[in-house]
Amino acid sequence: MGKTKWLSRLKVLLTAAMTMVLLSGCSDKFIVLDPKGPVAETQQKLIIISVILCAIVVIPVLALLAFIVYRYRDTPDNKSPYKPDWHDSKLLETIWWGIPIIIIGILGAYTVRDTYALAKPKVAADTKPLVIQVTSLDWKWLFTYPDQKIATVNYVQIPAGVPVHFQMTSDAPMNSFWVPQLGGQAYTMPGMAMQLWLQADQPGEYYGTGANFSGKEFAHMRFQVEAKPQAEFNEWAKGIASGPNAALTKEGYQELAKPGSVEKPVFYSSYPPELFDEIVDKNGGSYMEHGGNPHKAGEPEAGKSEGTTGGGSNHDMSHMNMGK
Amino acid sequence: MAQPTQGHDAHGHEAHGSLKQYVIGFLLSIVLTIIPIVLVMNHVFEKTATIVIIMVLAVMQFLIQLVFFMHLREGEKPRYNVMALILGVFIVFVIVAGSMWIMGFNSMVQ
Amino acid sequence: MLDKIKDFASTFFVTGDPLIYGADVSIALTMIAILFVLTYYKKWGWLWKEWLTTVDHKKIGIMYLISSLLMLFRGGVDALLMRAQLALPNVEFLNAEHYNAVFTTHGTIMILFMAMPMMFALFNMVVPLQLGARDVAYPFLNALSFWLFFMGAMLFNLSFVIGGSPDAGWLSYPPLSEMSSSPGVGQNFYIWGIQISGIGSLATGINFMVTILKMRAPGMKMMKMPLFSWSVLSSCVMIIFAFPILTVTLALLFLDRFLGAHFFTLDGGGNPMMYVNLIWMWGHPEVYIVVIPAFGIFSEIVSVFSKKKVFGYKSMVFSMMLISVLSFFTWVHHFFTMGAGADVNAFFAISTMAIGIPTGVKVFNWLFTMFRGRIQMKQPMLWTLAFIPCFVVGGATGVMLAVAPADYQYHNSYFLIAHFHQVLIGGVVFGYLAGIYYWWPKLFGFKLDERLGKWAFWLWNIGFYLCFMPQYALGFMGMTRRVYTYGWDMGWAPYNIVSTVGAFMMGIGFIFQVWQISYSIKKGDRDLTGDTWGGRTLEWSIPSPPPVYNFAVVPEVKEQDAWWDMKEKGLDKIRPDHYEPIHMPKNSSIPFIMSVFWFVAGFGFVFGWMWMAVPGMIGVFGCLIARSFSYDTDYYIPAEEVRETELALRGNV
Amino acid sequence: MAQTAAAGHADHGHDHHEDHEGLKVLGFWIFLVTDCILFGTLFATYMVLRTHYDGGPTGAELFEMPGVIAETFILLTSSFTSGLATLAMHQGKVKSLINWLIVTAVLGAAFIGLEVNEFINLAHEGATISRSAFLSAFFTLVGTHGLHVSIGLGWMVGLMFQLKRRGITAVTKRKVTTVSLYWHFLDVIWIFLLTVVYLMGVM
Ligand code: HEA
Ligand code: HEA
Ligand SMILES: [Cu+2]
Repeated sequence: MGKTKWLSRLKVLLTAAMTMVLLSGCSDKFIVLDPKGPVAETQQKLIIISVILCAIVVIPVLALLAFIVYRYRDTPDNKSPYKPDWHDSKLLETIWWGIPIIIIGILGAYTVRDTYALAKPKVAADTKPLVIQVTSLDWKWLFTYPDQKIATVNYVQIPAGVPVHFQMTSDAPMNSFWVPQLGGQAYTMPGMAMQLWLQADQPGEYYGTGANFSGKEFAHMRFQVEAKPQAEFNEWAKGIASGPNAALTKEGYQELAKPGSVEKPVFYSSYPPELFDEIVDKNGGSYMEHGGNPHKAGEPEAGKSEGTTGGGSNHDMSHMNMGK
Repeated sequence: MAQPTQGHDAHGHEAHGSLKQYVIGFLLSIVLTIIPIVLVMNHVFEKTATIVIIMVLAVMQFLIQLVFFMHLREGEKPRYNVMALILGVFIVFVIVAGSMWIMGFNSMVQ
Repeated sequence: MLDKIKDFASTFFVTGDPLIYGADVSIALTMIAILFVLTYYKKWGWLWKEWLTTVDHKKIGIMYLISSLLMLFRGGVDALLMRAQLALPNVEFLNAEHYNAVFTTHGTIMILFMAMPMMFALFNMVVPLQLGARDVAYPFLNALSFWLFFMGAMLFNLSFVIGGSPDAGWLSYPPLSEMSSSPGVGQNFYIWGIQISGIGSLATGINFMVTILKMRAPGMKMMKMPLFSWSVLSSCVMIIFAFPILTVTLALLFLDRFLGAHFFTLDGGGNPMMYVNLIWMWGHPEVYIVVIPAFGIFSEIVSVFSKKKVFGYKSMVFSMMLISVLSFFTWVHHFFTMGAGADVNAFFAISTMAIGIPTGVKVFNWLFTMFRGRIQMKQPMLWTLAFIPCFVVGGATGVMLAVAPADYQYHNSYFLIAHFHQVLIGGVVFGYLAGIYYWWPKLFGFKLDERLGKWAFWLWNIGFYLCFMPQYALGFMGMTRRVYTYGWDMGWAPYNIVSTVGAFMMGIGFIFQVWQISYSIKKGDRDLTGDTWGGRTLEWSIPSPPPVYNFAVVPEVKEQDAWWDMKEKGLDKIRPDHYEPIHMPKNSSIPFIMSVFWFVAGFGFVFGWMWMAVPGMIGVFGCLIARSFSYDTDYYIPAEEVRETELALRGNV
Repeated sequence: MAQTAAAGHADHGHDHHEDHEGLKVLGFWIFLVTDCILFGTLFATYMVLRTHYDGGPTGAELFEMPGVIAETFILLTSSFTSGLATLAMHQGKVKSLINWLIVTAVLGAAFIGLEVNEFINLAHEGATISRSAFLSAFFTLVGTHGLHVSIGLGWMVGLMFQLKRRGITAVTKRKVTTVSLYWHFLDVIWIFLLTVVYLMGVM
């Protein structure tokens, strides 16, 4: 009797929790749960899976707590059993070692699957991804487009429906590049060229921000991401290149790199093509494997065992890429 | 002050060691030092093999010192020092190997 | 000349903000007041003899407790300042620099100078008593540990008024914390404050480890040891393996700053990520170091206040030891997004989640300890009951963070902030508060007032959920941590204001606790039995507060709940027919003096003043030598004196 | 209850010291384990940064093996003589104990002398701690070991005075035991330094 009541209560609770999650997923303020690209979508699904799996144990635990505390409180007329020496049960212990193991097993499997899935870019063989280089500075974001030969600050435009390959570094304290609706963040680190693959499925404006504290004006390190249809994007890039915008020179870069924040987006009609590589190299990039193949980026390679004896011989270097 | 729980049976077999032990330990460690030096200076084997061999020899030498000089096997039971040491060496391994694994991706190969 | 002095003073003292001047004035006034009171009541000798030179673990515990409560206040004020600043968009209460300094000191103080010493307070107040020992293994070292912690904490706090606070986050990632981006002395304060107190923590780890392994009363096998002592052991295991890593990491950062080395710099081939890698090798075990003793406290309390033997003792022990070993295999989950590769992330994601398993086992065992028991809602139990849901939910969000690809979305967001406050406050703070309420009567001989305690309890709890639940939502809304302000555009405002209200409720809860303590000192229930709660372990078998030597006669242990067992067998009333002289360590001034030298040396290093640092270090070595050459370090309490003390305390012998 | 108390105090003084000194040796072992971790962390750092020359000199260019080999054998021998010192102690021979300690300390000082010399030569070649990440890691790792050895030297000297004054007692016995454990431990660390830093460096 009591058992079924218990279960039904649990069901109600579970559904309530689920609706809350789903509801919040629909609300547009909760941008992490409102994905606009394949990477963010995978991550959002994973978040929901993990919430459900955790809820499977957590909710019964909370219910059990409430039940036990109510039932066994110390009142004179409490008739429930009192067994002060009952302290051991093989069966019960097996159950509660077992259940978490199973849950963690399932969650772990999903995690590993998506970890590998997201390490590889989701690029169809025939599409050519757009490459954008990202440099975090004190306290602004510089974006350079090697193919379009233009540069922007605190603003990045991408073609919708096309995978974008961000190559990221920092010429200042580390930061982290985050566009929640397109996908999770990754660090920008001096001397390294990190890879991040994002894609916007639909045109739109997305919130982008620096996520890792980098000093005084860190709070102002936001940038706007705008996804436009390919044609419009091409148009825009051309317009920037041929428009009235100044060119970013090496001296101009030195000036830009000085600490300070930038209020409004800035556009440059061109930039020194080797700029990004120079920044990486200057800050220690020479210690990384050169010339990784971007299309293989993130593929786990064999040879991790060597990593433990040889100063990290050649495993996983493919993650890194010098942008060449 | 308070009575250490396992203090009382310790008197019989304290960690002493004998001259013979020390001499054997000394000779062994000299040999175990000379071998790697010779191997490396004369380029006897190729690189990876040499690294493996000299690391193994270093570990052996470590064990020799523990046994012959530091009398790890002697002393009262339970040997908490041995347990702590084993766990410690294990953690050292985790620190070194883990760092190399994690940082490996941004370290250049020689 | 005068100009020079002025120049110097304006860089030496922090200036330019009413907040700072206010702090200066209040610090100066407090100092003067303390000096005045001590002199007026002729208490200097008392202070020196009874406290500054003591090696008695109970007094050291009390000093730890007082300092950690002060630090909770300081860290809490920092928290409220932050919450005030974040309450609404575009508030200009704190500017960016101040805000950055405030969250840095908040995090550092709360973990290293609040949680750690409060934990050591409980170690000191309880472990020897629980084991049936007269003191810890190395009483002298114990005093030294305390004074090192204290001087380290003082050095760190000094940065608020002298030289400037560190402002690169509580773990000071380089290159932000390097000379190139933080040229001030703040980072040096950070390094030396933590370094000095860290040495103390390491020593405490060794000390309590040996105490637990070697000083148990006869008959107390390891598997009959109280669970709190087990939790201390497992915490100490982590301390001795984790703290050396911290020492090295900070030393390397200091070499970078001081000698121009290139471990973590932008240039010269340095690799900042290596710092991140190293600091988390310490940092992750650190959070378990502080939470495991809380688990031990809950285990004791749940059993006592359910009037029932603890459920699944063996798996409680096993799970704690498992957690302490596993905690060394999860550190990468703090930087999944640094690109170490899919293999690395997959491995560390799984190992992180795996910790949920033994932790879960503990939760179930607590639940089933209450099951078929009789639950008394006394203060310690209230906090324990509040802990369970809070920690379970916080732990579950931890498991969500451990899902590596999803962490790309949570990392550095308020979701993370909410996670760790939930485990730190729900687990650590609630745990230590429960422990303080529980053992307070043992140490001081009176109970803390229940009614004021209930107020504090509810304020803390409601405040907690109000403060941190909205932060999960803020995380999903893309709010990143460590931003000093934000705009109206993202819709964060309503959540933040609720959060701030919650924070202030916790602050009021804290005020109630201060009130509660001062009220109870005058009016609290005196406890004459020594066994306030109907305890189960040995500390309840002696009078409260315990005499210097703790146990007039060292008890013989037969069962896991030794005192409970004695009471059941009627052995508790039996008094020994005669007493023996008791061997005790003598007080020593060396720990205090040596720590002062450390302080001097640390201060010298902070400012790069070798004329100060070098003599400081010489003083430190001098103290070591003095200690090595002193052989007169102990004495005996005559049997007659023991008899008289017992007579006075127990009324019957 | 009463019975254990009696046992514990049967012969107060001696018994307690004995127990207590044993306790201190265990504590010292654990301290050595923490020191192991400390060196482990330095080794990890060295392993990660050992190729970060920043255009500066490499290990193969810098290391002078003859000096290093000499240091190695000196330290090995001193480890042996410190063992002989403890042996003499257990036979109750204060004189020979002190003498062996002197031999050990002299060897240790020679080691330090050679190391300081090496460092000075390196500095003259422009290879200082601030030259590159590799050199930072090198100097810190090797220097920390050297610092440990120097502290051990000071400790031994202090101990000799105490032995002269007090002879072999439970307390001095424990002190000799711990200092020689420390010394053997430093020898072990050096073996790994030799292997990982020098031998692998010149390969
Ligand atoms: C006392 C402190 C404490 C504790 C106990 C924990 C416990 C856990 N933490 Fe937390 N953590 C911190 C303090 C703590 N953490 C801090 C301070 C930070 C941030 C530091 C910073 O960046 O400044 C942090 C950050 C942090 C991160 C990094 C996130 C990021 O930076 O992006 C991660 C990721 O994996 C994580 C995971 C976990 C996990 C899995 C646990 C687990 O141990 C939790 C285990 C408990 C449970 C799971 C609940 C009970 C279990 C059951 C009822 C059984 C069944 C449950 C399941 C099967 C799900 N924590
Ligand atoms: C044990 C650790 C611990 C504890 C107990 C707390 C307690 C609290 N923390 Fe903290 N917190 C951390 C550890 C802890 N925190 C860490 C490690 C960080 C990361 C730092 C970093 O990013 O580097 C952090 C960061 C952090 C942030 C994020 C800042 C940011 O990223 O921008 C916030 C924001 O809300 C916050 C809030 C709070 C609040 C409201 C409390 C409350 O519980 C506080 C309760 C309040 C009191 C106890 C106050 C008592 C005082 C009074 C009553 C006096 C009132 C007088 C005046 C106002 C003058 N904390
Ligand atoms: Cu962690």
